[in-house]
Amino acid sequence: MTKTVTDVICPFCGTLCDDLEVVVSDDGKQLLEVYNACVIGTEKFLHSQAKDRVTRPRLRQADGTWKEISYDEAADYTAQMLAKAKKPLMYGWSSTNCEAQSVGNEIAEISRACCDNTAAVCHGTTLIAVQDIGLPTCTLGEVKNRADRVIFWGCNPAHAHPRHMSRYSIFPRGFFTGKGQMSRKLIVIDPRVTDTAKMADVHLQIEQGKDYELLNALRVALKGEWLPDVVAGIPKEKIREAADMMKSGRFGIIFFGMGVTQSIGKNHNIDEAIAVTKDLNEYTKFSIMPMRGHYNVTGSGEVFAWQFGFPYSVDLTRGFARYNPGDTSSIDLLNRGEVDAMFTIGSDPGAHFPISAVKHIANVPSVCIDPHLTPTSGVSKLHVPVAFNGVETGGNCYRMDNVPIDCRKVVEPPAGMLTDEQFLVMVRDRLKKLKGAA
Amino acid sequence: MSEYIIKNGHVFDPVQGIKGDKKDIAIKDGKIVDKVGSGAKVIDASGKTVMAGAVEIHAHIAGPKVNLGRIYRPEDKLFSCTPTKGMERMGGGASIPTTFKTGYEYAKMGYTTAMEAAMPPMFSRHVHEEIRDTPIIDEGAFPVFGNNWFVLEYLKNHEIENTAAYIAWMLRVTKGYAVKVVNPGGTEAWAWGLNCLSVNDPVPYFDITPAEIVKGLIEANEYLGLPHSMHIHPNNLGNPGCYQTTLDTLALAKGMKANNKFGRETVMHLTHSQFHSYKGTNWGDFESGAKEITDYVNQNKNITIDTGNVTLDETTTMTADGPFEHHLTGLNNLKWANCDVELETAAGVVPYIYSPNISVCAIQWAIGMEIPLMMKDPMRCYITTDHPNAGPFTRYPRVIKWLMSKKARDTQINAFKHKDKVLSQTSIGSIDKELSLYELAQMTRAGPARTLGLANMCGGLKPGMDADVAVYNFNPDKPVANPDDIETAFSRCAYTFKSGVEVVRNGEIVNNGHKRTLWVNVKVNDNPQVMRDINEKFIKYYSMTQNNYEALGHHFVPNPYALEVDATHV
Amino acid sequence: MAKEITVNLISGRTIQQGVAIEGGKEKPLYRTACGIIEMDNEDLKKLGAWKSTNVRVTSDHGSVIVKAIEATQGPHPGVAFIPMGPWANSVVDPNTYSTGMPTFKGTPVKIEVAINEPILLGIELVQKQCGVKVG
Amino acid sequence: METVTITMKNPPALYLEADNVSPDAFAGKTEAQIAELSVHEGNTTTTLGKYFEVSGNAGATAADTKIIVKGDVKKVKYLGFKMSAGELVIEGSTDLYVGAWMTGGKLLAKGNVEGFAATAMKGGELIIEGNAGNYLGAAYRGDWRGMSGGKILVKGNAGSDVGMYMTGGEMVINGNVDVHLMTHAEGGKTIVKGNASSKVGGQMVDGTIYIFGSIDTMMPGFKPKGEVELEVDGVKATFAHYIGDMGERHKKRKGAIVYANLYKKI
Repeated sequence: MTKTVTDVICPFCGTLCDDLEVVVSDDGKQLLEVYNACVIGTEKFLHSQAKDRVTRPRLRQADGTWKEISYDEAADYTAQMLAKAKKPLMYGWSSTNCEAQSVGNEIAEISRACCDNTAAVCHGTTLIAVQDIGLPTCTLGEVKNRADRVIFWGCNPAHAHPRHMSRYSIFPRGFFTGKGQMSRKLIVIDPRVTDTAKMADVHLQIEQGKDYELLNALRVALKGEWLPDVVAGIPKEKIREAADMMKSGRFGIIFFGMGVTQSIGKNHNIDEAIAVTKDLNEYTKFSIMPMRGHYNVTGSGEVFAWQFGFPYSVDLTRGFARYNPGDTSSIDLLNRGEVDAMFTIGSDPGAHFPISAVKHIANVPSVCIDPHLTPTSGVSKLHVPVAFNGVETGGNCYRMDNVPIDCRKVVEPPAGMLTDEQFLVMVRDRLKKLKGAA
Repeated sequence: MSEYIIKNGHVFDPVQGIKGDKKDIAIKDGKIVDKVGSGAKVIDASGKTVMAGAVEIHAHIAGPKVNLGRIYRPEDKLFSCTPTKGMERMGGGASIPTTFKTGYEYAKMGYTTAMEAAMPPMFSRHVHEEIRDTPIIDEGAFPVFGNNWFVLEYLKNHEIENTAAYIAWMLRVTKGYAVKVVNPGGTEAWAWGLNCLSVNDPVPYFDITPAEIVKGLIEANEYLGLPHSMHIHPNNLGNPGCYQTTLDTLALAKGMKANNKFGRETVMHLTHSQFHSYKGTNWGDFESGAKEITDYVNQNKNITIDTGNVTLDETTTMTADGPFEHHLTGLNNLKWANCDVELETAAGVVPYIYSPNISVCAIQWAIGMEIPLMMKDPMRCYITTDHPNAGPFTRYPRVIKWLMSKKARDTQINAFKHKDKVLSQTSIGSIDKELSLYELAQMTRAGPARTLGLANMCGGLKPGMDADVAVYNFNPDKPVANPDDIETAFSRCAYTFKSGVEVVRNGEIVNNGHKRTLWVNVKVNDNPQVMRDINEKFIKYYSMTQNNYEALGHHFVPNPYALEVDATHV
Repeated sequence: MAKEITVNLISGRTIQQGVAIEGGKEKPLYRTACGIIEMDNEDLKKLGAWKSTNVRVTSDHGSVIVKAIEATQGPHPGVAFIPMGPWANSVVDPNTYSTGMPTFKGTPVKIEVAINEPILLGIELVQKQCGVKVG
Repeated sequence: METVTITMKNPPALYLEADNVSPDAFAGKTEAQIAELSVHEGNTTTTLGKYFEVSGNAGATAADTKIIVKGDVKKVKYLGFKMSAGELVIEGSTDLYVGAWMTGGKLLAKGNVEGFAATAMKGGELIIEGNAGNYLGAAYRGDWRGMSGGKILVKGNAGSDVGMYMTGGEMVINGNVDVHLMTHAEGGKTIVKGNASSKVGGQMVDGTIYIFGSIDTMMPGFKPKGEVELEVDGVKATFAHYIGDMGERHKKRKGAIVYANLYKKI
């Protein structure tokens, strides 16, 4: 006998699909089938069942081998590392739930650490831009129900957010968009002819690194002012055509991704894209939304913000919260050699930071909490495997449009394995004793 | 639980009609009692003022737009973050404090209950996560209904019973407290970049007017018998001449009677009335409409209001009135955030500097002063700053100073760059009234508690009520040498008790209390049509499933307190 | 025929990368998905490389061996693409311009044919560059 | 004027935050009292004297106090933080936030300085003889009030985001600047004697930029307005004149729209 769990939330990307169905064995110990998920989400659920999973903490020995240790020993090691460090960096948080993030923030507060999430290498520059100029946005259902102009700028949902287009942005038939895809004009801006661009009504194959200029040209075109003949490799006629197409819609949305956040211009690219959106609201209704990557990077930003006041790159070393990317941001902290201990959870900086930053991680005391084997666990002194959040434990998460959705537990973790939150509580309680905190 | 006796304080309690008499207040098992044993801990309140814990009826302190404000305003925290200290977690934020700071600041000023004034239903889980992390104070949150598609569709056909059943469902799944209405119809229009500026403007597509929405929601509210009345932010906020729209809105309550078991006598609460009391046709001839608004409210006893006092600070405006925030960013060119929420509502956020050197800001300040001073019944007018819209709630002590001291008001008026304009466009110069401590207790305790349907629980010091008590270092027997002493006294309590727990001593947090989430659990008769409608909307138009919508469980509401309403008899 | 060519490197997600990171970064599938460089046909011709040739990619910031394949989302002459992961991050520009964000997209790189050089597994690649002693 | 010399003796293992090294914090203090001022290395708080040798007493006020910083201070942040008067001389290169939030006085950095120097500067004079980092004279994150007064001279190059949200004051950079110059500025003046990278003057509302060298890529929002003869910082030359950012909002003055001006030497 099997049972089917419905309304399951997919813990992969910021699309946070919540309509999955998962078939599990009657005893709830085995996960058998996954329905409705994309190929990546399916893999995430199924991989939890891998027979070769590491299920106990392991400490790197002098000869380079791993030694299995207990969770108690691992929590002792972690607490002591944090207690000793003058400037520990607690990084990650985007692939765990808000409950764990909250305990993590207590730990960071007690140890007076720097804490940061994966926005650092994803949409951190978006957050800087939002701080500079604001953000006219909406929930994804608004896009589904109303949008007749959809722009993907420097993002490729066909690969990175596979169900985004069918659930929200291109294909769905909503309240005022009964003809689905036929109700919408699609514009894609990307230096490559991406699989998303192939579906577009208009594809502007922009010269890489010139997003700021092209966005500026769009603003100029909206105002009907003078333009140079070619901007960012795009003739001015095409720019004016795109501007008119945007203006003529009743409800438009710009989705953007790492094509703009990580290219030169960075926060300013988004700043200008938001300015375009703001300008368009003089003519019609327009919104803009970052295509957030990790399924709960948004949640981490929310929890940081209501507890410390800032969404990422928070420095608590002076005993109170400070924030200034460039100074308090992970990559800068590592590249500048500012930190003396590294705590990683729910992310893989080893794979996703430039190698210069990873080298610094390898040089300091380090703990990696992750269900997987990763490049980060590969360079850390202690690896603590934990249950898969969203599969083997539930917990609240925030979708890319900031909508909170409580994840579901669908299957039991392997016997004796702890969740992120459980392990963090052990660390917190030990740290409190070490630091004599209230 | 400990027993306490607060001795020899000057007690101000409108619930019992006590006007500054020296009286002992006894606390046992979390409640005010007649007597305690000899072992009770004695709190010496001689020479001090004792009141019930204050009740905040309208503030934006938890949820998505508040946090968006925190996220996008790092400069609001520059050089103002505070370290971990004893019981206190780190804090920060001037106009949008972190959740921990929010709880501590309220408690330190003697507030023990607060209402989050606008909860987007789809984000209720977020609102509750923040409420959970706001220590000490009891909190409830008002889901917004005035632009909700179900409400628009039901009320277009005047289906009160269906609207009521839907409200009951929504309060349950969002763990909500009351029916909030913001710019009725206008925010739905804003989804297309439009607005409804009068009560008769049609809502695009839905073929209904703001007036029909407001009347229908009052009827549904009273059909259910909810603890709080319908709580409204009317159309046309903040524009010169808007007082007429406000009067039109207030007139919609004409003839409506309260129906509930909570002791509430009113059917409409007009919030941040200062923003809705503007005469004139533009910012040049802008003038006060406080007299027109308060005259109407004074005469119509089924209406309550709160003030929305401008505190003359740099702050952050945030409201579910999406089109207003878009209008505002066009005026001050500061950063604009907006979020439209599918089928339900929207919200906008814009920083704002209320400069004493700008005549409009100074006139707004004066209107905020006029309203409470012109209201004849302090039980129907409550002090708010519409935090953080007109100023941060941490400025309540300063607002109290201005209201209690004409001298303090005159000092402020004289400091305005455009003093003459303030005096010509408002009547503040001719108002001599100074609020008494008893009136203050009415406006901040007994009054809001009654209107929220909490009269039996808080806002007073009658035996049997929750032991929420504030003791201020303010001696009513002594003349006030300097009005600033008022501000100092109300900034930091000598003691605050929340549900019988001593949470503040000498202005410092000594206990994080047992914070509760207040919500309203309404039983209604089965309504298959509404349930089917809800089901259908989730399948077709929402971007999440119905089964993931409810705020459920310990993580969101660890310590719930439900006010039970039985509406099955109707 | 050039011995080496210079292109503008960008990195980013692919669906294969997504599947591989969930399938296990210690597995060869991760290398298959991300230890590659997608090049425009024109650029492959300029370099004189066949599809599926191992190449060395070098920037001011490092060097890495990956397999050159034909662009799946082209044409994009002058632009090359390595899926996000340790291979790309061995060469990307770490300059954040004080924004916290490295320049993951838009690093000038030199590409040379390196038929006989092995492409390392993901974890192995990072450990080796960091000098981590592995037992 | 009294002079206090502090010399780095025990450089920090990590980085040191020395926001107390300013004429304002030193004013009225003796040598011994100055050595007792707090400094921070990560989450530890100790005294200035643990790292620096202090010699000399401060003047009674900030205006009467001159500080000379010697030794290796490459890993020291916040020198001259919030200074309002007096003088500060840094003999070598130093790290972030030099003269940040300064309102007056004179700050001379003889070496290079890293990012966020003169953040939200309101007044005074900052001279950097070496190179300046990113965000020179810019606003703090989220704030729309960058450098509003005072003077900055950089003898070397400056980084990216120079003068972001600048509203007043004047900057001269003898060398080159990296991307994003005077983004979002609403006033003030910047003179670049060398070359500018791309994205110059983006989203600029008001203010003036002079570039003596080249500009990698002009912003499309800057519209050519012909040529003008100008004398800039003592140099007479012909400049190409552009107004912009045409995509951005602009104020009106006496009924006419006011644009930002960009002059590029021909």
